[in-house]
Amino acid sequence: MTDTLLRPGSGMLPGGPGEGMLVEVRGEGELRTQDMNLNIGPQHPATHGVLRVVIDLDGEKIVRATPVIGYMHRGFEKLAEARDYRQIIALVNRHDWLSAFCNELGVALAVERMMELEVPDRAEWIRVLMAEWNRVLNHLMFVGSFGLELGAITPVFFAFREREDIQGLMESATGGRLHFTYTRVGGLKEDLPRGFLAASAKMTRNVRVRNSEYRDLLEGNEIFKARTRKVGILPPDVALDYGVSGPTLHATGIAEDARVTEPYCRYDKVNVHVPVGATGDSYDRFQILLARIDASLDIIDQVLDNIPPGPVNVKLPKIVKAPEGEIYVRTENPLGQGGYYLVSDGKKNPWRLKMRTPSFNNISAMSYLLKDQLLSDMIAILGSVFFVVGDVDR
Amino acid sequence: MTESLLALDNVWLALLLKVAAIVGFFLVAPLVIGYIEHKGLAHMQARLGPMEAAFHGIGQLPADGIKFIQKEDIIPANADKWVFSLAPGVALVPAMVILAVIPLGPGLWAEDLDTGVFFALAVSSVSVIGILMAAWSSASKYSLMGGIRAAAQLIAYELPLVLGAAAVVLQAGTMSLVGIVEAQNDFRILGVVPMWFVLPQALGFLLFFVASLAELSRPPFDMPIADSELIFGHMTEYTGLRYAFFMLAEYAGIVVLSALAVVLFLGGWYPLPGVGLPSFDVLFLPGEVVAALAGFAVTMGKIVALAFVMIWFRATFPRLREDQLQRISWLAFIPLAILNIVVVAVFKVVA
Amino acid sequence: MTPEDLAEYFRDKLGARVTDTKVAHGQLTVTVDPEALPTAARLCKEDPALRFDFFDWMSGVDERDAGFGVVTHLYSVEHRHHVNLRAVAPGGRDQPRLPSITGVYRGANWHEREAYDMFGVEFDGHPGLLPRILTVENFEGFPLRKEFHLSTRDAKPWPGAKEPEERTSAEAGQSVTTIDTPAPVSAEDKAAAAKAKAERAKAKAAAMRAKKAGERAAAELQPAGGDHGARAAAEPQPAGGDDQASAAAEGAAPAPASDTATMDAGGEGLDKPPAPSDPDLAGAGEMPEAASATDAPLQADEGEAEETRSASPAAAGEDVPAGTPAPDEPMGAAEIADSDIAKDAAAGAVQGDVAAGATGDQAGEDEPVDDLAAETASGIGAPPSASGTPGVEAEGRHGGATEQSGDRPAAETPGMNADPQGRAARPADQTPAPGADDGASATRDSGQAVSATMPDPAAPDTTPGGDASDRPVESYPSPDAEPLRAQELQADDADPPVEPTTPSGEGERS
Amino acid sequence: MGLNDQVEVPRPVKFILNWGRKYSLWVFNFGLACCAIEFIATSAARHDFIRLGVIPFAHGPRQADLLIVAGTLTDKMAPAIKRLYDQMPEPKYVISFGSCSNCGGPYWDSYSVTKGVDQIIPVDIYVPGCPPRPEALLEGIIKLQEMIQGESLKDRYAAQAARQPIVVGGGDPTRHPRNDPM
Amino acid sequence: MPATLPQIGLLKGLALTLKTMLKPATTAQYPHVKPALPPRSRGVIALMEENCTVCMLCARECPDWCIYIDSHKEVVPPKDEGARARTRNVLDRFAIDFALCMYCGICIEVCPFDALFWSPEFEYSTYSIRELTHEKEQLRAWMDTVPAPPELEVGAELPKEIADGLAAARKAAEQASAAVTAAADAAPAAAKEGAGPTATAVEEDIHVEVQIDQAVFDQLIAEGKTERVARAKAKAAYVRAEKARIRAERESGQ
Repeated sequence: MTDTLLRPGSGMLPGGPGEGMLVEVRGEGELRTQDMNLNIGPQHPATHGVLRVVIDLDGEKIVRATPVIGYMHRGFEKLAEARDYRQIIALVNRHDWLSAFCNELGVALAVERMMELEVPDRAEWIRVLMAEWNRVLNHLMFVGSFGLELGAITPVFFAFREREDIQGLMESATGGRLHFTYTRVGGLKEDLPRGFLAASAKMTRNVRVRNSEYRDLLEGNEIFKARTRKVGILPPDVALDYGVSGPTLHATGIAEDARVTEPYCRYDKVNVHVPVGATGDSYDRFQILLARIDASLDIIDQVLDNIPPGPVNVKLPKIVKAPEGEIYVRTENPLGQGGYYLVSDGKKNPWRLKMRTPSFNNISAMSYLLKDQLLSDMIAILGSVFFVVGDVDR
Repeated sequence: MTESLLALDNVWLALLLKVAAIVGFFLVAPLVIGYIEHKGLAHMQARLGPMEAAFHGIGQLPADGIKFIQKEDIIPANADKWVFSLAPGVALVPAMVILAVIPLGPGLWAEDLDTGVFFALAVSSVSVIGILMAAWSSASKYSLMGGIRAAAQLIAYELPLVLGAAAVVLQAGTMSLVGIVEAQNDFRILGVVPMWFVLPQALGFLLFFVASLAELSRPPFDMPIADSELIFGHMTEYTGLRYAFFMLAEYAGIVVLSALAVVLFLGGWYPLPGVGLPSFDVLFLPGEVVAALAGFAVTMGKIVALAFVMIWFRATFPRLREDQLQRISWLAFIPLAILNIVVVAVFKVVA
Repeated sequence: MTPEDLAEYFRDKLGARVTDTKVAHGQLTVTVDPEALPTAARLCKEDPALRFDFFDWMSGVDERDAGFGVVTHLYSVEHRHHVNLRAVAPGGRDQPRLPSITGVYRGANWHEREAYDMFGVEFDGHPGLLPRILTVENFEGFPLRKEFHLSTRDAKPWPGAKEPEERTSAEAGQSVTTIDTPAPVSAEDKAAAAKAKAERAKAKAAAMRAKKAGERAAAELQPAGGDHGARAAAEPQPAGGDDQASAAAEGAAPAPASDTATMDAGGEGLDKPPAPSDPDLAGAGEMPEAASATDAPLQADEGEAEETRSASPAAAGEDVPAGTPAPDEPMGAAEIADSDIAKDAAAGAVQGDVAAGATGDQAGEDEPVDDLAAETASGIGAPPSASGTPGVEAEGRHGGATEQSGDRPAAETPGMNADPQGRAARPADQTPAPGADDGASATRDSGQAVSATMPDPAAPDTTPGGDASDRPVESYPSPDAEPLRAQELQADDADPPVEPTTPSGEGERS
Repeated sequence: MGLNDQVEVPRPVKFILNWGRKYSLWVFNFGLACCAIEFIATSAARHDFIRLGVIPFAHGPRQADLLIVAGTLTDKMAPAIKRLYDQMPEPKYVISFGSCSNCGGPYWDSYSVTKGVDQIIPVDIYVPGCPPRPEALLEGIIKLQEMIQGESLKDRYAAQAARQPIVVGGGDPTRHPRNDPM
Repeated sequence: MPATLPQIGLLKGLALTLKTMLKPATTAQYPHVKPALPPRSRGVIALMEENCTVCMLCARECPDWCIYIDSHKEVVPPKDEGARARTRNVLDRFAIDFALCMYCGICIEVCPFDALFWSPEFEYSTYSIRELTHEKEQLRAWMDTVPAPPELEVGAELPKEIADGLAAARKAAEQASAAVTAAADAAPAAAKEGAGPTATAVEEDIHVEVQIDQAVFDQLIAEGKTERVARAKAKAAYVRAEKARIRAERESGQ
């Protein structure tokens, strides 16, 4: 196979489209088919933001797919080196914009463990509550966007109807709808407003009912099953090799979840159910998504029963300085395993803060997943590996 | 056979009146369907749809029209200019031409051809050429791929459409659409129960309806157009008035194919199987005109009902992959359509 | 296995190749020497006792003068234990090289490309480090290295450094005893420092201009097409010499930040935490007794401040207000700017030579065209990256994208046309509001200039919108994508040339 | 090129034309970052900007006339937005939604973020916030619609004529034998 | 049959969309119906100018450097003749560039004098970016849209000010009852107690004239500290020494 650059006029149709394209001429017989080099993105029509995939097509089959990232790279790690810890917390939740609270939580945990700070009990429980609500918000968004990818436009409206209610609840406590900036090193910014716990209890019931609606609309739908069954199968060993985590890893059958293996905050006092798939195809990933919403709602109900009274943050010196040394903290973000590798030299801002984001590894596995798939299957696969581009590019 | 109301003695005046009626209906009906689509889709998604344009969004589609007139008219430089400019016309005209044949009420039709069904289906396949012209001339990879997919799909679903109509012609014994409506009126199942063709040929109706969905590239068969990897299929490069023509062609297609389905299967202008239209004088209107208006209202009601089902499908179903699409058509619909013809033929002979 | 016996296990398996093991916060960090990294990785993956099958992440760490270290984190799903494999790349700070472990873990591919992109650590045996994974294709410099500088932070004078001005009695309209600071000496050395800085700025400007003139001769003329580059340059009314002050501030500010000497010496200066609540700026004074600040805010005694409830700063030890951009200057850059000496020094340097190549300026501009500041800024301090790092654009210049020397001739930024009436909102005059504090405008202005002229990366035919398919598509990603030639950037015919005709399409444009 | 850029259109015709453009703003979803989620929330059930005539189904820039830049515009993405803006047919409006697209917002000092989308394309409305509420976007759209209603067509066409056609690629005729420039 | 025949899944989906269509829509028509925003909603930052003592903490803590403050010093004539004239910081300009602001609320949190508040106001989009830099007049105008903070959840610890206030009131009550039994001198102490804001009540009330402790100043300059910091430390040392001396006298005096 040689890469030949088609001279003008020698293309499939003289002067028409396809002329002058670099193609790999294959097939010796008289039916010489030419691969087409196609570009999806960087403005991806689906809701994923700015991922660009360069595909070589042989007719409708993808010969080679290379995701090109960096279109949302904002240089967080460099900015973190010029900011103190409270400002980092304010900035870090803008990267995986669908799981803002879990990002903040990671940074706060890293600094607290380095300073060996003892966070009040009530703050830990409220952190678990907010993290789980954030997980439900994240998964609802992906239920909607996966349907939209495949052409069903209604689930995204139902998903956003629930998201609006939950965001109203979170806004009453933190003031923000998407970026909460509610965690602080040593606890939380302030306590919950009155009536928050009661509203949470009512909200979990209402979301659980609506969750069954999505099962009717999408999960049970034969066309949806036809589009997603046996599409984009990811074997477990390849998933581990690429460092894939979150629903995509659980679909392959491995129940690796930081809340269970290394519980942080009060996850050890709550039983966490990690749903696991069988074949690792797109349909499993979607089913796991719905199951994780139910699991999170169960956790919220358990937390609501035993939030202790007490203070919500620790009195800290004016400038928070992490002591010398380095630490790596793992948290289970909604999209996968998020982590913070903090190297501090004792000053108020970190020497190096590496943000391990789940989407970066999940998307690096994409070239393996998309090989030899149909073009329209690529959309189903891209939609089923749940990722946020800000998380990929940092 | 009743004579068309518009058949006046002066040929030119009649011609002018017919053309005016067809173009008038052709421009207004798609706007009504478009508005229903906006509002229906909105309420199915728990929202309100256009509200601010003018009293509950009535003015939304006229506003779109006015805006499209003012849009800059871009022709891509590498495009083949003439083919690019003519494509919307070729896609739009067939829908208008079919209206000439479709009876919308007793006496309300332009031309009662003997080979009505044959003419309608033949003309409806011309729109494929329009789509191919648009796809090829836009000089963009995406429109090319979209166009080829659309062509494959339209050809695949032409057959179930024709075979479904063939069963009706077999049953009614005539190809003239007016004749078919009349036949449905005096059709009795087993000689006693008055019924339209929709019940005995339910399978045929279903195939015809789903095939017309695919013909218009409406969800769940909208793979060639609204696909997240094909941007907008063959219409990607079109802007301004040309794009408005394509949109009009789509909604007009809905009106025309629903009207065809109504005439073939749902008893045209008859309100209920076996029940005629009121033909007494009202105020200053003679009997036939009142009957014609009532018939028109009934037909429009049925057309809107069918269009609503199409919108309902759009709100609920995801897209089929095009290989599944083709498999359904060739391996499922065409055999079923042939089976339907056989059954109808047997009944025709026996009953 | 606990971290301790994991360390033991590594020591006896790898022997001398393990230089040291450290356990902190319950996590093991094994430092191996660079050549042994692939073998260590293979050991971790295949050894049944370890079974590190989950490749978590790999990233670089700036190890000051030891060069750059690379930390790889591995996790075993089965045994649930972690390890940090650390290796310091030989080759110091200019040629760090490490063997690649993509052979062992496929996930390492992208992480190594990111380490290269951020730190410049080359990995031998990696399938394709280029094109750069995160930053723009022809981004110069490696962002996470400590000497790479966030130049917006220098361009914009830090609003926190502002001091309440000492007004003379006439201005304040009240009996104000001009409080002369006890140490009169500081005024002189402040002026001296400012003068030195202005000299340095002038010298650098001269050098830069020579280089730019050479470059401009090489690059062919900007295309004739496209309307006049500069946006209508409505000048802001200089609010009380603010512009001049900020121009000087910028003129003054980048100079100190630029010469790396001060960079390393003033260690504190490196990290520019903007938010030290620094002792002597707080106006709290002793809270308990005096209702209001007993004396000028400058003389806050933090001794008393310790136990006060409010925020008066605790850290007495805080020495230089690290936030102010100029690391060793006692006063914030803004203050230098306020002092008259620096102002005319900087202005002088700027006014002297109106850069010949300043294009697109309307004649009638009253302000001196300080194109030079743009050149000096882009020349010094931040590497002249074609990226978004905003070369310092002297305040008050036309905000829109002008031709940047040496860069791809700016694709004409639409909106040049002062759309007089209907869409006055078009940012015809983007320059800051009159009197808008120099800070705000400087960011937007300084932020604006360079980033507008985007190098068009290797012809990505961004869909949708239908890229004309007949455009020569470079095979992408090609490992040896050499930096883009100027004309290739210009002949960006990926987008089908557009022939707009009048809206209702009556008649082609002749 | 006709008189429409010299003579002011008579008042009733101008009103109808403006009214048409005002209530039919086909929006091209240029969602980049977190603000894109608030943009989708605005198009979703609770806020539903289709009520105002803003239709989110415009698939490509060719059919769009309102470009809402929602999120952080990085330098790698800037040429893409410039091309998409050029591809939009002429009566087009731009809303800059959120601090990142206003002027860089939280990433004001980043080395890879364009400090404000108004350096690349002209912006009509700036909606502050990080991310702004969906109602803030609705208020921005209403402000834009007021502006459109009061717009004078003569100036619009004059401005359009003044700007030379954006012939990207230098319009070199040899590139394409069949394409004979007029 | 190769393709999936329409089974129950498709029909259930249709039933659901029809059901939703018949139910009332959940849309809140914004321009006519204003949203009900919770009190903590972060819309815009309002400034209570009277509280601001230009301590510049907010401008320094802001990650985006988007708060611009100009101020000057004024001398306040002494109230009663014996006392000293005080100089006071007067705010000339307090502008927040809302195009740059990231709405993180650090400035509000860090303000020691509670001069900055969150207001849920969100309707201030503009035609040009320069209008997004709002001056202190507008920020002051937004003050009246600031709602009262919500009550805290049951079991939450009360905020410090309220807790101290309650504790102070309780202590004042005890002392008042003690005063009834003991001599009259207890009363003035209680009164001062109540008046003192929340600072930990300092028993003795020492007023010290602040000067520079020259010895410490020179020593610090030698160490290479900048002159301003050295001045500040020297004054602190002087005040500490002065207070210790006065306290020593008081003990020895009583």
